Amino acid sequence: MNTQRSTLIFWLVFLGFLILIQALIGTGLLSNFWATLLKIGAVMSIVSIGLNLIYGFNGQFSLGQWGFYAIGAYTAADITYRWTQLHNASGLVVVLLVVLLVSLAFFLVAKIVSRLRGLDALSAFTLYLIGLLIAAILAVMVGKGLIAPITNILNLLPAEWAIQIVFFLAVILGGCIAAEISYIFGLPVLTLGSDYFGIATLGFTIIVKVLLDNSDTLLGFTEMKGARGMVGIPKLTSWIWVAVFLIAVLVVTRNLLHSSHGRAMISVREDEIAAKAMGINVAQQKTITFVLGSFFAGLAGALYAHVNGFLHPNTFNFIKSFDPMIIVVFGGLGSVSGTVVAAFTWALVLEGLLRLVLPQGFETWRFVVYPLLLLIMMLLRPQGLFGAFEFPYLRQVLPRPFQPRELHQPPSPADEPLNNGA
Amino acid sequence: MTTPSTAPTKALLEIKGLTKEFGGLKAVNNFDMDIYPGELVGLIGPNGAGKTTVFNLITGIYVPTAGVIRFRDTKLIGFQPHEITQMGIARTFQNIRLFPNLTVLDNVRIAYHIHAGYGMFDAIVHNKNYDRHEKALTERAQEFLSVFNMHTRQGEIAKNLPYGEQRRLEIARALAASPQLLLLDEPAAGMNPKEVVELMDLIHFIRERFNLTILLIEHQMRVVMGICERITVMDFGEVIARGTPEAIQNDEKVIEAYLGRGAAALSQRLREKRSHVA
Amino acid sequence: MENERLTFIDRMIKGKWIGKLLLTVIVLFAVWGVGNKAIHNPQLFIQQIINGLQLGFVYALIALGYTMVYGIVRLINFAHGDVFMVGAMVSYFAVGSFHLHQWPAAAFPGLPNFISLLIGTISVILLSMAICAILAVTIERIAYKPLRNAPRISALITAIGVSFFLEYFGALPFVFTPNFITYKRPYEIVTWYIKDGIHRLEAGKAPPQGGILFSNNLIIIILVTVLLLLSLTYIVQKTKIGKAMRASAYDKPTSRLMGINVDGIISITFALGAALAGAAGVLYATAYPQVFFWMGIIPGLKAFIAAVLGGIGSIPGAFVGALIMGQAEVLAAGYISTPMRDAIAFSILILVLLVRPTGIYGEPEREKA
Amino acid sequence: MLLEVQDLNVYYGAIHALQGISFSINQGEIVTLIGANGAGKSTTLNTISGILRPRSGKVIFKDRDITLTPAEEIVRLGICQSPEGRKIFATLTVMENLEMGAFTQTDKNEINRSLERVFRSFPRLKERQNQLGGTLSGGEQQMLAIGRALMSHPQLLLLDEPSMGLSPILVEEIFNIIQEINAQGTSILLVEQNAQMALSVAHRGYVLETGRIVLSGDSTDLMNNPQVAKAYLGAH
Repeated sequence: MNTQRSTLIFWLVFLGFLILIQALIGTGLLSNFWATLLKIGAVMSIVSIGLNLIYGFNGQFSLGQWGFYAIGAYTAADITYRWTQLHNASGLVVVLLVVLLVSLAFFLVAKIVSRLRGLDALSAFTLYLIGLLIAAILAVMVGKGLIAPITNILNLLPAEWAIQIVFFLAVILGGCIAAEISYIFGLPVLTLGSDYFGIATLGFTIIVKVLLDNSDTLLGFTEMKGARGMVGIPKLTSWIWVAVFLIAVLVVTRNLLHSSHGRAMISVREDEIAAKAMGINVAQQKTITFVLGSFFAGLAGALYAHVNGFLHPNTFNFIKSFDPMIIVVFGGLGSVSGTVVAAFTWALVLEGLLRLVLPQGFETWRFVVYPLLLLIMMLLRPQGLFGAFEFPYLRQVLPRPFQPRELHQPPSPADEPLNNGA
Repeated sequence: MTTPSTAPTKALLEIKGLTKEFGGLKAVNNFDMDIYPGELVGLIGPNGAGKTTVFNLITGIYVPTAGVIRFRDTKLIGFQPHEITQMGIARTFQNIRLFPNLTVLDNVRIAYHIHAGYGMFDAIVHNKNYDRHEKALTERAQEFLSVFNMHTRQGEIAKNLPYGEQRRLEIARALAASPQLLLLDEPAAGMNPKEVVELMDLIHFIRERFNLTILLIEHQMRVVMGICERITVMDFGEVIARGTPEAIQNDEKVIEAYLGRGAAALSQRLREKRSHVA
Repeated sequence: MENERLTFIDRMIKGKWIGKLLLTVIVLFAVWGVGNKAIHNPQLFIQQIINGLQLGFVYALIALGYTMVYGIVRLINFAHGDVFMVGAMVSYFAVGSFHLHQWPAAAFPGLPNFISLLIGTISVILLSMAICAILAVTIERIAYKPLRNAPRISALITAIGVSFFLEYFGALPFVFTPNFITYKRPYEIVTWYIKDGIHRLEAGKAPPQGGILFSNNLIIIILVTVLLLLSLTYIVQKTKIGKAMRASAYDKPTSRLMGINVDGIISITFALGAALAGAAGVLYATAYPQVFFWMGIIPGLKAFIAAVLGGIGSIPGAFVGALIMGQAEVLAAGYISTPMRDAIAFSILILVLLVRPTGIYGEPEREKA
Repeated sequence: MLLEVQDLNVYYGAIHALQGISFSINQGEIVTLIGANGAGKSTTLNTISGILRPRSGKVIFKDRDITLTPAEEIVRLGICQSPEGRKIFATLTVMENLEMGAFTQTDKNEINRSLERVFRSFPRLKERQNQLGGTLSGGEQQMLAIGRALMSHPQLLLLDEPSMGLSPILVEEIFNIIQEINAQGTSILLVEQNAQMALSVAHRGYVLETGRIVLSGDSTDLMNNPQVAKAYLGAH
């Protein structure tokens, strides 16, 4: 079948692309400006694929993606900041423990909740919240004792290695924290109807932004410096790293969508009531998708934090939270290929070309031109650039047609039209 | 043919005192019904009598205000719709509810999801376990489609199918969830007499082949009277009569509330009246 | 109704009391936090309520536009907040550059000062309303109407685009400039204080300790809002156009079959909503005298939350939601935490949605076909 | 001739829904279109009403080409449709629903006269005039739908599936009323699944199959046509 070949071609194209860009960066042919934009494009691809899963494939209109992106960014930045600036693994250890213990707590609460029939979402939420709080406090307490030994172990490694390991773990943990928060937030909120869900998630993004504005005072993370912006984050996000994460996200998404779980996810978008009638646990499907999408957002945020080495709460303003939504719609709802292309186009055109094309003194026109482009795009192609089109590897291949081994006796519709009677 | 209503077997589905209120309005009031294994039971009544609400209560879409529904000795109340489907009750909808943008094959494969046999992790890494089960699942779905003579249309998008085939696919999809009890909500709606005859054949066919018990809501008397063994008539959320088709056709209460004088006699009368006018 | 397999713990859980307990704790905590301080300083508390009222009434005017447009085309019109900004800007130019508010005094010199100012101010408000209405109809025709049969999200994205456009176009140096502009009111502010009766506060004097302040602004805002709200309710409930609006909101193809020009009705809805936002722009600018190109975003967002809180699509809902929002914001800022007030506003929204998933005046569970 | 439809072609995207349909309605007639689901009956009505635009062909009403006339203008000219599935404005009262039917009418007295006429035909609507449309029963909704269409005082009334979802006894009542309306001088184009009922009240009929007219004629002839009897009347 063609699947094998398209898989091969996909990987070859990807590797070629990866090496080509890396070579261009390495030789200095690609300026730092454009290299950064490519990284941003890849980061936006990851966030937007996450959102496409939630909105395009699962049908849940979420504006919360940017909040989870912010959570991932600040979590990972804090971990690497503490490692490079404070020279200890406190961030890593505590976050790791929080992730593990909270997962355990969620697992235990889920066990209890599954036994209690007729529990409403809000009560379940409360139980999870209690579990989360206990686990988090426990994690911080236990974590204190583990900071020194783990720091020592990591220091045994060569410094470049250690920092890359910390970075990798920080990115994954950024994703995990975002996923865990999305799980507990999604629990009550996912029961809301479509537009109300969108508004509640928009609220989430705003709440996160406000908390980040006050991260040094209210939350007590002085290194995040609240509304002044966090500086001193190591610039660890290389082109190779983003490309590897992007491809991992792509493959996971593709494999998931081509499975029974993916179909169940899509059936929820198509018709919730029919999906329930087919025995699909709609609430569970929504939660899984929401958590996975938010995990991707967290990953992307973590990568973004280490692109410029600087984070500011204004980056996570709710106005910007429409960006992934615009990318997803622009690329085509339910098209992973479209999302990736749209994300890179968005980064390169909006941040790159428009800056260069507009003459001196007209930089402020960038955001006058952008909405006009958006408007024209929507008027010309409301279904998005790609519609539901996918590149070969990402496309689902129809199985070989069925060859009846024996003849059944189905009630065959006798098609004899009335035409002859005219 | 068996006469299950007199057989001493235990009821497959047992409904007692079922009541559902919407903002003080009783859509279903003190509804009782027993369905025995292998039966084909009809539920009829004027629009808004609460028939579809009964379906929604059985399948867990609504939670009843009062009453008990027992399926194979399990109380269904408090269970989620998907859990009820997994217990063995499947349904179709009055206005066809396919997954419109998915292929015919995927529509059926989604019904097999509960028996997929592999987890999220297997799906994400596409391991051996995934390969094996996904292949088996697909083959089963394809074979199943062939039973309904639809295997040649596996790649077509469901919403592009002609109306009759959409109905057939919806019934096929419901059966793919391997139910013991099938609830059909106005399957003949919008069909012409020829299609209705085909549908009746199809219902007979699936009933034999899948060893089903069927509860049917229908407006077309020909279908109900033609294939049902027992009929329950509802009006204003309450049962006004139950019995064999013959008994129902002659029940004074039913004639008054629902059937009227009979279509043939009426049409004759209207014709006379028209010639009078003209 | 009870499940047979219920254990003792299950039965405890069945009451859904855990979730309610959480809500109760949160509400009690808030009431305690506010109430404690309110008892210690009741004057301040009443002052806050008055301030919240002023804010809430302005929000109500904006929220009505969101709710009406959503009701008829199911579109969250993100550009609505920027229409509000344009309304404020128009009145700024009308008052600052063209002295529109002085025309009655110039035309009829004999008129008493109060009357001529009243007519002048009303003219300014009417001008803003008219220009906003025209702007909104233009936007609707260009950006939303062509997408009426496209997926809903397309129109939403366009709305975001329009919002960006209005903001950044406004920020251009020859339009509204990217700066904060001090707003000149068409009338002088007169402040009264309540302490042993109502007294007028002399200009330049500090209010006495423990006095509760209110200004003619508050009265104007409440009067104008109530007047506009009543007219709107009359239009929607009693006139043929209003009934056609409700019919179109419910079912557009059938409305067309009845001979209703649905496109026209939609335009009228946009115009009405925008006119209210225009009036709100003037009132907001007189209350908080500073205008700038971003000013529509936050009030727009708050009004939008208010509309959702009240049950989007419902006119009384928008009004009630806005009053709640105004109070919540002022009380949160005054008693809980100023920087967190946006977060608190949204937390309230989310909590309300969890209890009433379609807002306060939203439709409860209806029978599905 | 009151209405003439000439060689109408309508597409939904790539789907050719009406493939060259021609038929006519004379003053005072009841004409019925029968056919299976998806044959194009509602599409025909919606094209006449101006909701759908044909790719080619003409609709001529009282010697005037109304093919491209907007829907609201067509109502003003004297064609009104009572749509499939009744489509009552559930959030408006019965009275307001009727007022919407008279949206194109400007003469207050004329509206009041129409209202009286509707209440005479459907006394039950008068009893419920202040109730919300959505709280009516199925039969009452159908009456309201027809009454609402009559409020515009049409010369041609288009009825889409008036018997849908009604109990046999109500179907009888509705068809009686349809005949009465016709007797008062309104021409009717009736689309029905229930071919037997439709042919029994109609003067003439057309049989639609997958977007084409395959048979036409006097309703008695159609009823006696063995093919029609087999496919649509359920004779064995």
